[in-house]
Amino acid sequence: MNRYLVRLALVFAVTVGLAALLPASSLEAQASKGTIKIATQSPLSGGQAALGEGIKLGAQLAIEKFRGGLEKRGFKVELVPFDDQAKPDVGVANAKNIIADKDIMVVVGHLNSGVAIPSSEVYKEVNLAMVSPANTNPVITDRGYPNVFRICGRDDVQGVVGAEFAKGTMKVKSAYVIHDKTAYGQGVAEFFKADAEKKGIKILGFEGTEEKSNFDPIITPIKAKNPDLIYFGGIYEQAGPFFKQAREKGVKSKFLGPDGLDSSDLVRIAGKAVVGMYYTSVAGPVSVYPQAKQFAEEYKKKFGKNPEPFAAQAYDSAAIAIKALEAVTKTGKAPTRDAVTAAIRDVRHTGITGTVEFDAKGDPKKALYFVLQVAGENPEKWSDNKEVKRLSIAAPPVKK
Amino acid sequence: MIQAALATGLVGLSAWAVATFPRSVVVFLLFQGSLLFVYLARIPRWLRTALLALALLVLMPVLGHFNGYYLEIATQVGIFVALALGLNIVVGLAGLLDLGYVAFFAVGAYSWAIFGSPHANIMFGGGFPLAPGWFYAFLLVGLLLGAGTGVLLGLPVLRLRGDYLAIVTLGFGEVIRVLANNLDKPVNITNGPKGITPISRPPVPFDVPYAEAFYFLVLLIVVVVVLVNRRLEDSHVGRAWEAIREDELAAQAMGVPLVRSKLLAFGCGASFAGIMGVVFSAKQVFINPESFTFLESIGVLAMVILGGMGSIPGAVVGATVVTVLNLQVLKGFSLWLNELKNAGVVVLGYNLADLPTQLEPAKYERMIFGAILVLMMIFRPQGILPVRRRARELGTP
Amino acid sequence: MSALFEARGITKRFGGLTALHAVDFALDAGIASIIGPNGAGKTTLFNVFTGLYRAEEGGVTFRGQPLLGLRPDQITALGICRTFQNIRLFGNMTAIENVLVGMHARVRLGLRDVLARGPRFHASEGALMARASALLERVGLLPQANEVARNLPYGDQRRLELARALASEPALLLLDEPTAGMTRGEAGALMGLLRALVADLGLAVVLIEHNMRVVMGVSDRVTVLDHGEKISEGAPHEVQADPRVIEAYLGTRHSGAPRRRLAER
Amino acid sequence: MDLPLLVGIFPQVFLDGLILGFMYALIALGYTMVYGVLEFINFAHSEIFIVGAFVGVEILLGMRAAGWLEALPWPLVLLLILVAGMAGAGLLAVSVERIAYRPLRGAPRLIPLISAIGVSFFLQDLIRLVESIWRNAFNLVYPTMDALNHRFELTETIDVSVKSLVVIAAALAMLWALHALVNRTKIGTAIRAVAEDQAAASLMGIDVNRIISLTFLIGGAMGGAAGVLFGVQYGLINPYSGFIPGLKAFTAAVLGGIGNIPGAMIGGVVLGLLEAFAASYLSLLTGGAFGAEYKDIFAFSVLILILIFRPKGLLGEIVRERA
Repeated sequence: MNRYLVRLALVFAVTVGLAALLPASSLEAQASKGTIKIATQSPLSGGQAALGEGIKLGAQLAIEKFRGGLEKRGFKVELVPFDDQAKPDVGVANAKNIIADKDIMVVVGHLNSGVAIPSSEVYKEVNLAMVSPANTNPVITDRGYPNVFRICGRDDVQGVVGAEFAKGTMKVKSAYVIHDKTAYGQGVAEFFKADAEKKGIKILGFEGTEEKSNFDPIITPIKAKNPDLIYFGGIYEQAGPFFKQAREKGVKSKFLGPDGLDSSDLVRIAGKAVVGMYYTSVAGPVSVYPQAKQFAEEYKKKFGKNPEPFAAQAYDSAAIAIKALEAVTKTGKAPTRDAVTAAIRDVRHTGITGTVEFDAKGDPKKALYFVLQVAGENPEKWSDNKEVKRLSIAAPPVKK
Repeated sequence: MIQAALATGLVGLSAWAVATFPRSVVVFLLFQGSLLFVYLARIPRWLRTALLALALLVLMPVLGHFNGYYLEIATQVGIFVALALGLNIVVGLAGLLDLGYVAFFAVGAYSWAIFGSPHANIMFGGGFPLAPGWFYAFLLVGLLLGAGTGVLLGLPVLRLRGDYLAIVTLGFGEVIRVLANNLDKPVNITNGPKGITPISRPPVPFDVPYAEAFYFLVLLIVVVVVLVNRRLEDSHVGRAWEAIREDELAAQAMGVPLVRSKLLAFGCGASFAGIMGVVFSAKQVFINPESFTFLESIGVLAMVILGGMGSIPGAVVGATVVTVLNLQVLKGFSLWLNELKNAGVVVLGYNLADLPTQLEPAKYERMIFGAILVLMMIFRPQGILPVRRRARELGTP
Repeated sequence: MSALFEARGITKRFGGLTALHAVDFALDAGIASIIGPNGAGKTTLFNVFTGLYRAEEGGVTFRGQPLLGLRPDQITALGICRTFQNIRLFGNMTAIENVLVGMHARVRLGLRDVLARGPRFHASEGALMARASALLERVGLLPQANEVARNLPYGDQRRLELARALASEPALLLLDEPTAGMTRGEAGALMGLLRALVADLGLAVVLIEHNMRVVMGVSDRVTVLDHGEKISEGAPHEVQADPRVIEAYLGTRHSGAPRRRLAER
Repeated sequence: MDLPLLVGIFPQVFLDGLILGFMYALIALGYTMVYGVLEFINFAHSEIFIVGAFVGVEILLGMRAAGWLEALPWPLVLLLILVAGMAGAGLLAVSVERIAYRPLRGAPRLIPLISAIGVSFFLQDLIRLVESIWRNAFNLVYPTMDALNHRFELTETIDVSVKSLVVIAAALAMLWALHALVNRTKIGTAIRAVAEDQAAASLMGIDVNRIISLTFLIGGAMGGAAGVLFGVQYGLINPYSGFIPGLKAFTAAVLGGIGNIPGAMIGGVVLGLLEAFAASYLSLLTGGAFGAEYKDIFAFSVLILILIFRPKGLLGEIVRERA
């Protein structure tokens, strides 16, 4: 025991020496005026990694594309990706780590509202801006924190858009609502249900499920009730197999869903089952926004795959962050977090998901919503999906 | 003598190093390592106590001031230490394999979340959230709720052994999580997947910042929990638990009441989780069912076994190692690689900046953690600090 | 006035097998032995006595109090304790801890005492330690008090089990083959110890034994079981002479047919 | 309440439950065989199962790229991927045992469990790493084979697809084969001997290590087959999608009486039916107050009830404590 301890102490002493010689900071501070870092927080491992990685890659693409201006002013611009594992406690620990790194000026994240809410409490301590590409939970902005922004729409609005379209354009009389038991999916589905009922659509069933593979037992009652429309509040990974299995079992209802379905993987998974179905989205269709098409192509070229649902929003989030940073560093001075947060509030940015301006709460001012139709079975041709309808709805005021 | 000097020196040196290089993960690890050294070194008891108290009560908050992240780590370590100690009673001492331990944590967390936020108004009309001062009362409520739930779970499973017990507790854990995820209708109790926010934070004396306040609160609870654990372990209660673990039937034949002892184990173990749940919910301000998955239970179990089953210092070290590994070492490592990548460092003629995104180190933290678990089990199956059977002072016959 | 310990008409069945059939047994003081071939139902009888099995028929009383339906720990608390045929020590605990567990039924402390660690706790714990040490000394294991039970040699384990059983302050001690696997010398020493205990503590003891030398040497009375039935009872020399006993042991009745093995390990 | 609807869908729900149940049964075999021999929960079995599914999908995708998928008759293709999936998963199971479990034999029971959890984490992200490099995607879709999707409509609400029949047939065939192997062959006798008493078996000249490897091979292969069938039936797989079915299958194994091969099968079917009925009917019966999301609660509650009355599972021996 004794010798073991002495050895342990020796190892310590040596590492202290080494660590003192090689602190992490030795790698930094090579650029003339310092480094500006943009962090992403999203799940990079575990079951939700695909979406989380989309956020990271979207931000990465934007940073690499737009950092030129800042670099000309002598700043080094870097991306620091964090893996929040979709777990609130990990997200908060990361957040503390982020605020301790004084070079980080903006956070792009999170995927899960459950992680974003407690983490943003931490960012608030130092007024560090968080631009969220994916958190649709109303609570995120309803708290009125000055440092929290999102560029995606809210659950309540998207559900309403879906119901509007189902009634006005699809003219359905009955609907069956399925959701994935996440804050996002259930939120959208509840708002869809409430608004659809208001508009006179009969809701034949409202069902949540965490199931990812086997939807047989859920489909059977749907088939028996034969609704005009099935609304799926959730993400394509779950909706794809569901739609596919439903069609295979002979369900003939039309399909509709929110922007979680906006991925070429939806057709890759479900094939012809989803051809002709509708989905609502905040991301502009490629036909309207040429930048969007360019983004999809660049993303594909760089990362070898089609963008995931929230990648475009992450791209815009990072682009907004850089725009704000450029505004702050005009004089050539190093940016501060307070200045960046204030600057984001004033940014007006036309990106691939439309023109974004923030209101006092941090919601996008007048979000544009699109309804799109899946054009064909080929995942490569996802960008051919056509806009069917366009709605412009502002975020509602805080409910008291 | 040498060791005493060494221990003092190490604590001082590493603390100085952390203050000098507040962003270096390696240095902070050294600080943690020095505490372990102090614990293990053969130094007078007063010196050990003094050094540990100095480090935890003074140095840690001061260092936390340099880098709030460290304080967060320390707080989370504390929370998991309490959980691991609770599970250690059930699994390590009484030998009852519980795979749904996080359920008790959830029960405690939701108790304060519901009443410490405006959410309870949905059920009771108005008057909520309770005044923040109630938080301290809810520590007791969480403790009792945890204990009660533990006993409740214990009752039906008394006859079950080994893996049958494991699967039922696993099921119980899932039931609690699924309930939390679904009890937003017909009556909205938990607000389902959307979670509950904002949860009130307790009032803090002397305007101590919240991060420090929570650190001290968690530290206080951990100290109490360790004390309770040690007293239970070193009494007829603890001996009865161990006897049940060794041979249930013989224990009963020697006069150990199985039902009472097992329920006591479940209750005690669960109460620690309940109390920490309350702290957790206040600290996070927001909770939803995602914090209480089966994987969390597995994580706590891994801490207990990694540290050394049935050993109190083992559970403490196990919880620290796993938490620090997950939140710090693996993260720090991937951040470091990321820095190398951004700096375009060339290794063996290969520019790291060209590293394809598929090989992003941040994605493989869990994989490395898995490998570490396997290696630890192979090369040190008894755990980091296994139980040392204490030689007892014999009474005079 | 009834006997210290009395069992009447004990019948125990496992599925279709009748392991015990209407067995009567009584003991007031001294040492009684139960013998019989493998599978005769001796251990099953012990299990019924100590509450591990519930008999279908019959009743057991101890100091006039009915035992059937009580849990094993309650029976131990009343003053009956046992050892096991295949030693069942708490292997990862030390010898003295094993003995301390044996005293569980005699501890009069609540959870509050344990957590508060007041003088009550220290007094109780001190007394327990003193008694445990005394018991270990009695069986000659004091030097090994802090050894882990699993590491003790076989004979020591048997003696430790005896000490553990004595720790619960029983009035009646049930020993299941205490000398199994011991040399003749060790067995003799153990029986000497047993007789001393009976004399000092006024213990009543029931032995299950195969070693006839031990049985005949130490017992005041012997009961013989075969196929779950009591076939003979009496003083050692009477039983030895009983033709039914001889028949059962030599197995003429079944001419070498294999015996049923039942609940016997 | 809509009684004709409730009655009308009954056969369909029963069939759905049966298919799911057989899937669970096949996976449960891997748990139960390993448990029977080593008394330890092979937590990594869910990843072994999903590796079978990945092997299957890789071969299918490869064949499709080469244009063979349409050229070959579907039963041959199916057989091919089944065998490949079984081989892949079986070999993985054997290597996992060799590396992560064998050094721990004789250690306290929870030690290999934690090791298995480590393996489980490791394998999940390893699969992801490999597939990310190889295909740049780790959500893989089983190519559809039209012949398999053909449905027979029995009534308006009830129908059976060819692939459902294939799943049931394959599961039954494999369960029968395993039963025969364990009970009627010399290898089976050896496996049972090792399960009973390792030391005695080795004294009888049985190479215990080889038999244990073999057990893992068979259990893994069954899991691999289940993986392939899972992919064919439900379409989408990713490295993490084995986890939940694995957990359920483990539940099924315990429900039936762990260590007991027919028990695993019955436990699987019971669990499958329970889940299917809960998911289909809960919402209909409670008017939407409780829905399909309660199916796991329902399944676990029944499990707890069954275990209270039969603490060793449906087919486990009734506990009789022996002193």
